[in-house]
Amino acid sequence: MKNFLALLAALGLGVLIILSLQNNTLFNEYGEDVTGRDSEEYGDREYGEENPASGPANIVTSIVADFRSFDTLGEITVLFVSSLGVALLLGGTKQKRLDLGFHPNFMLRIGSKALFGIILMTGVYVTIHGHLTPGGGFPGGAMIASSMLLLYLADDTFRAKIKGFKILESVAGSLYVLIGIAGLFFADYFLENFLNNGVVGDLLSAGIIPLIYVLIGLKVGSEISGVIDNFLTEEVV
Amino acid sequence: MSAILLIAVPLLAAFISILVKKVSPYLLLLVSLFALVYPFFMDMSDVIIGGFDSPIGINLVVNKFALTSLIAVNGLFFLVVAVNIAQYKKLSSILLVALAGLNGLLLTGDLFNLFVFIEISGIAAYLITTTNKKPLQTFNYLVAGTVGSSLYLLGLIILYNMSGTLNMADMATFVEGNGMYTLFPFLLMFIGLGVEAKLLPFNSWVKGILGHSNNLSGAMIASVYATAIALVFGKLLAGVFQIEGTLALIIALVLGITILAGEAMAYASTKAREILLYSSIAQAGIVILLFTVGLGAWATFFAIANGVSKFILFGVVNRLTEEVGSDEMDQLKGSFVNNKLIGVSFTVAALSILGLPLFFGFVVKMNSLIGFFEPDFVSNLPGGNFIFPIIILVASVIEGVYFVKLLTKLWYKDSDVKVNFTPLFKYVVVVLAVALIVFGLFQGEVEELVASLINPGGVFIWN
Amino acid sequence: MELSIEIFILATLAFGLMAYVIGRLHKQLGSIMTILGSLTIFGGIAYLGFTGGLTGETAYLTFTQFEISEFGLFFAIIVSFVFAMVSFFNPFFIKQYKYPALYSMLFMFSLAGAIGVFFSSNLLYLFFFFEFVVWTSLFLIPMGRSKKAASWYYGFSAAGSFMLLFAILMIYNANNGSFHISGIGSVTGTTQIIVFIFMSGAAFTKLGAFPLHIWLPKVLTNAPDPVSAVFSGGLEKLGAFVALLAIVNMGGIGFIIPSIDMYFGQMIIATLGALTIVFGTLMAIRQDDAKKLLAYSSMSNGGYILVGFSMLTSQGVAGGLYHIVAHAIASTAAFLAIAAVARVAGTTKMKELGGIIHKMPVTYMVYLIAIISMAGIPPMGGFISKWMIFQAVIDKGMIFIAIATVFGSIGSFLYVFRPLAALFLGQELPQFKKTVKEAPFFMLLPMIILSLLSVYTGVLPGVIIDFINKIFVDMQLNYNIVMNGFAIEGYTSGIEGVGPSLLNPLLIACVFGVGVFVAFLIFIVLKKSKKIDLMDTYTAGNFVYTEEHLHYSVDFYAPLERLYEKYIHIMKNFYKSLANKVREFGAFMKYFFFTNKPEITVFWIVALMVFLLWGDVL
Amino acid sequence: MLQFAAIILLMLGLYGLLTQRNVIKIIISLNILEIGLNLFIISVGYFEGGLAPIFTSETPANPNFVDPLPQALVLTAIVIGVGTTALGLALARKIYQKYGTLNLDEMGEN
Repeated sequence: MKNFLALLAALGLGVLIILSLQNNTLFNEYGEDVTGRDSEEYGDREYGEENPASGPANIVTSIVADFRSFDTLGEITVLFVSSLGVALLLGGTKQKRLDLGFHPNFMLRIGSKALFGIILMTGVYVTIHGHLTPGGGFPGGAMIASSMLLLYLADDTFRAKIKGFKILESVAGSLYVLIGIAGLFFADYFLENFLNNGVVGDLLSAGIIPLIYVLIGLKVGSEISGVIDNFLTEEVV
Repeated sequence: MSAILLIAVPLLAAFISILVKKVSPYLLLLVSLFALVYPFFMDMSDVIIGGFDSPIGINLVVNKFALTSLIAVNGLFFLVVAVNIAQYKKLSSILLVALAGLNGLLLTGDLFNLFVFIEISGIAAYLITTTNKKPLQTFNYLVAGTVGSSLYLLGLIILYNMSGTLNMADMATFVEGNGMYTLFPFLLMFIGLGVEAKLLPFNSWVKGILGHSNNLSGAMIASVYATAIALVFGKLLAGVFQIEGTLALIIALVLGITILAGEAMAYASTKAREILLYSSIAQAGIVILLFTVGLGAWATFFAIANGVSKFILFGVVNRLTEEVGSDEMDQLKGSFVNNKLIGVSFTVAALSILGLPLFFGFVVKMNSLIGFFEPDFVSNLPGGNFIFPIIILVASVIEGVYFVKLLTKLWYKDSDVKVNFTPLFKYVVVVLAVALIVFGLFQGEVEELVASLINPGGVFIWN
Repeated sequence: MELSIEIFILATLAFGLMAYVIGRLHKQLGSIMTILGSLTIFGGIAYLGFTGGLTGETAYLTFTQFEISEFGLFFAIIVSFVFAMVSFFNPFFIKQYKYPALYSMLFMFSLAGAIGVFFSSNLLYLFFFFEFVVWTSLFLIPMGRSKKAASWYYGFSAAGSFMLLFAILMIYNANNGSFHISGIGSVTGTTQIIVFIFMSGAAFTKLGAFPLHIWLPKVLTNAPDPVSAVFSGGLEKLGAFVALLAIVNMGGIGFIIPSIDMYFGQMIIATLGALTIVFGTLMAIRQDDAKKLLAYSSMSNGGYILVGFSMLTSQGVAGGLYHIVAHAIASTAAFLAIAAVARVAGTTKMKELGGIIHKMPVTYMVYLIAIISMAGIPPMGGFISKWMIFQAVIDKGMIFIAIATVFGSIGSFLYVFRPLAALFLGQELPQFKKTVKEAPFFMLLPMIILSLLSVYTGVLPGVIIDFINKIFVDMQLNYNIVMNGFAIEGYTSGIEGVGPSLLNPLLIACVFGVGVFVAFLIFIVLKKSKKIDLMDTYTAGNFVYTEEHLHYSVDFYAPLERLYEKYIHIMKNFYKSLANKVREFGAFMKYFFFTNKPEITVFWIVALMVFLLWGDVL
Repeated sequence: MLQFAAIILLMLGLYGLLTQRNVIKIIISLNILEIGLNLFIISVGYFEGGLAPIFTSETPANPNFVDPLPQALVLTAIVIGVGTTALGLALARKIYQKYGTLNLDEMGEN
């Protein structure tokens, strides 16, 4: 009964929202183009152009890591603080692996290690090419972390060196902020792209953006790996 | 000097602090002191980030309102941290992030950026409340908070679809002509923020969090966070939202019920912490109400006065609870007989909340009420001119009765409760109580300060 | 010599702080500071007030404005006098308090607040001082017997002062943003009605008038004994002050009721005043606690003030003002007398007391004079004021109000006699034979002064009547009371012209004095009674062993009480159930919103959005 | 249509939050809600016939890109969602340690 009422309420609300949005003349279901929106200006360059206002060929990247880079800084902070929180909640002084209840055979161990390398490399590739192709630091970092997850799942004795992750996380984050502050001092604004933008479409272009994306990739990778480690270990009682 | 450092420095410190655990508490103290002092040296301007002008990039708005809020929130934050950090060293990094998040909330001029900072400070808040050792309550808080911020984001995206901008100032100009169509997204955003700001139907998390709070989490959530969220709410209500028609009706309803029910619930409680938490629900309602009807400047000071008082109240009660082992009023009775200094400060804070003369609360409450009766004042809410003052006054009466009950119990009963307060805590509490009195005495100066915040129309100077 | 009133306020505050500092070092010295302080303040205000040397200029408290008005002066002198008299008791009671130094400080602070109220010409700061008095006196109360009285006091006081605030803000709104006190008279229309209702509400709460009286008996019973005297004689008069502002300025409100030629507003106030008299009297009759009894008598006397004011004629308003003086003096004296008894006997329950007169004859005399004045019997001050009020009511032809006032007077005979009989007279109880002795000189002094003043105001009303005339002029009222030698000759009111001759108190006093003398002679000459021991009796052939059943006060007015026993708690129950309703509402909301389930929030969000969109879409 | 599908997903999340009593299921509901939200955000930026907002050598002269801003926003929203989920799961583990169950009804008065 309660479930039914809840269903009714949720459905009713959904229908009402849809109706109200349809009635709303200002709300466009699909627009014609970006005219009239702020994002009009984001795509203001051409392929192969030299030294444009913002460098990346991938416009989304130019928003994430350049125009609205501040959001991204906040975003990695969210991830940072939640990984800290997970460590605070689950971590302890002495940790041991969670017993998964199976022992991997030789094939699984070796195979997963081989796969680990491939996934890691893909992650690194995606990260480095973030300003040219779909992808970037976040998916790249997640891929790096997933390669870690693979090792954790495939091998019941594996434990990564958490300390190393921590250093990586900290250094990457600090560098991000420092790059921002460097922008404040070397140029005029925080997080300003003070390097040469190069040619749209080149690997070595877009100034600090690839740099930031690599840092993000490292940070996201190490943070998610840390979270995974925390979930797959338990405190020694 | 650029306002951005208020966010960047705590973040940098947070990233570094996980490597140097030993010194991180000192780092935290240092940075929060920096954040307290820094606003005094800031210029009023729009701060551009990344070198892109405001609708394209993100900007920080530094106006008088932001400065006032920053000084108040960072000041409270510093005191809370200074008093408690010895006990909660593990949380240093998280508190640093929280500081960055709060400063970001108060400074940002971009609606989506605001969402990011809500999440940062929100997640930091969830983690601060895990020190209560009540994971289920924290989980409730997390669910409520996440749903709230999701609603905020949904509303924001619908607005973006209509207006094509995320910048607060641009949004405000867009909204001005299209009040009718923005009703629904505003409601979504209002509810989303309402969850954090403890407005009534959306605040079931409060009891679990503050009802079991400790020294750190109680003061942090009830004082620092409450002040910050209220001020952010005010920023949106005064600068972006257009309240009229059905939305105004609903908001009026929600606020009225929040205030009265909050006081009634506090009246019905017998536990000291519950009394305080329900009272802070009502106070939050009053602050948002003042912002909504258009008395922003005094609402700002209302929020600040309330934050200072709640710092003292929650700090003292939590310490007492820790020692006595229960926060039932009858168990705590007579606690102040042996702690007169703390008791006097507690009384000052309580009387200030009640709005009795000589204390800051009086100046604030009185001027807010006068605001309702200014001859040229027109409320944004239906019946705002006369009904809401009555609601506030009725609420004050109920509030007075239970606070007086609490105070007489704590002062006049005989008991042998002996609680040791750390000297630092004593100093801080006394200094804050003295500040409440000083601000209460020099109301002319306070009024000038407030007058500099408003223009004749009663809305903030936005730049 | 000229002095600004703010000097007095600041000096009072300074005395309070000094009393605190000294009180921390030595309890009694601190309380002696309160004597010095309040005497200085009273002396200064009275002297400068009569010589016209008070000014309202502000040099330090520049945020507010003061104006020296005759009625402010009137109240300030009375209240500071009451404080000065009561302060003599402080050194003897200071040891009983939990926080002696704080007591001395708050005692002075509430005096400062009261003076501020009377002289503020800025309504907002009038409220400021009003609230200041509330919270300073608030913390005096729980030093007495019960801690609960404080929250009752605060609840009602806050309700009262917030009503005042609302009225003030309405005035502010109507007068284009001016807080000047003259604005009270210039509001019109609906605003005027609202202002009138709320201001009267404030006056009623402070005065403890029906139906907002519940706090008064609780506080007066449970507060420390000197504080009860302060409340009854002094702070309660703040209510009278507000009543004066509200009723006399705006009493002519609403439509005119043709049959009695009075405004509706007047009618309501008069009726409620009469109810206050009746209710207070009925409640006083059945009390066993002497303080509680006096508390209800205080309440009923407040009713007289209201009835007097509501008449809006020369004698009515003058009677009300006179009653303020008379009652302040008498009730302070009565409370002090009871306090003196309580100090040595340790209780104020009549059941447990008796025969105190043998040890405390002077206190007995003081109490006797005080109750004679309160009951309105010549030759005391209460007689003159009650007489004037009574005549004013009769003049207006308000028969029911007149009956109520007469009933109140007769009721006073009944109840004030009871402590006299039960507490002072009768058999001397064995347990008090050794412990009880007459109060020390410094406690007797203020009591004797008060008694003498009671007689003085009852015999020679000239000074006060002159003062009242000055108030009429000052408030621009068209009233006048004409004095001819020692007699109150008549009055002029705008329409009525010179009325009939009123009364000659000196003559009455002389006649009364002769009567008393004759009675005394008879008593001396024909004295045939002898002293016997309490247990020297028997009933139904048996000796009596339980003293209690022989006590005067047990079921003193039992037959009378039985008549209305069932109805006495109506108002109290109303407020109790109101408080319970609030609590239930709170508990209900708590259950509804705070059951610790994560889905509650979501549910409300969904519900609210459906609610909004329902109206929006369909 | 896409937007309405997203809203249905959102409502599904709300329905889950209303009815589920298991901590993990509540987190899943929260995730569904967030996915619905993310979908909605993306849909706001979509134009019929719009191109992916990446400059390549084959991009025409005046390209009609879809709105890139919502895509950037959604990236942020997703990461934030991940953070919250991680925290929620960690809390769930804590809750399990404390109460020995994940069902809210079986936890007693808490």
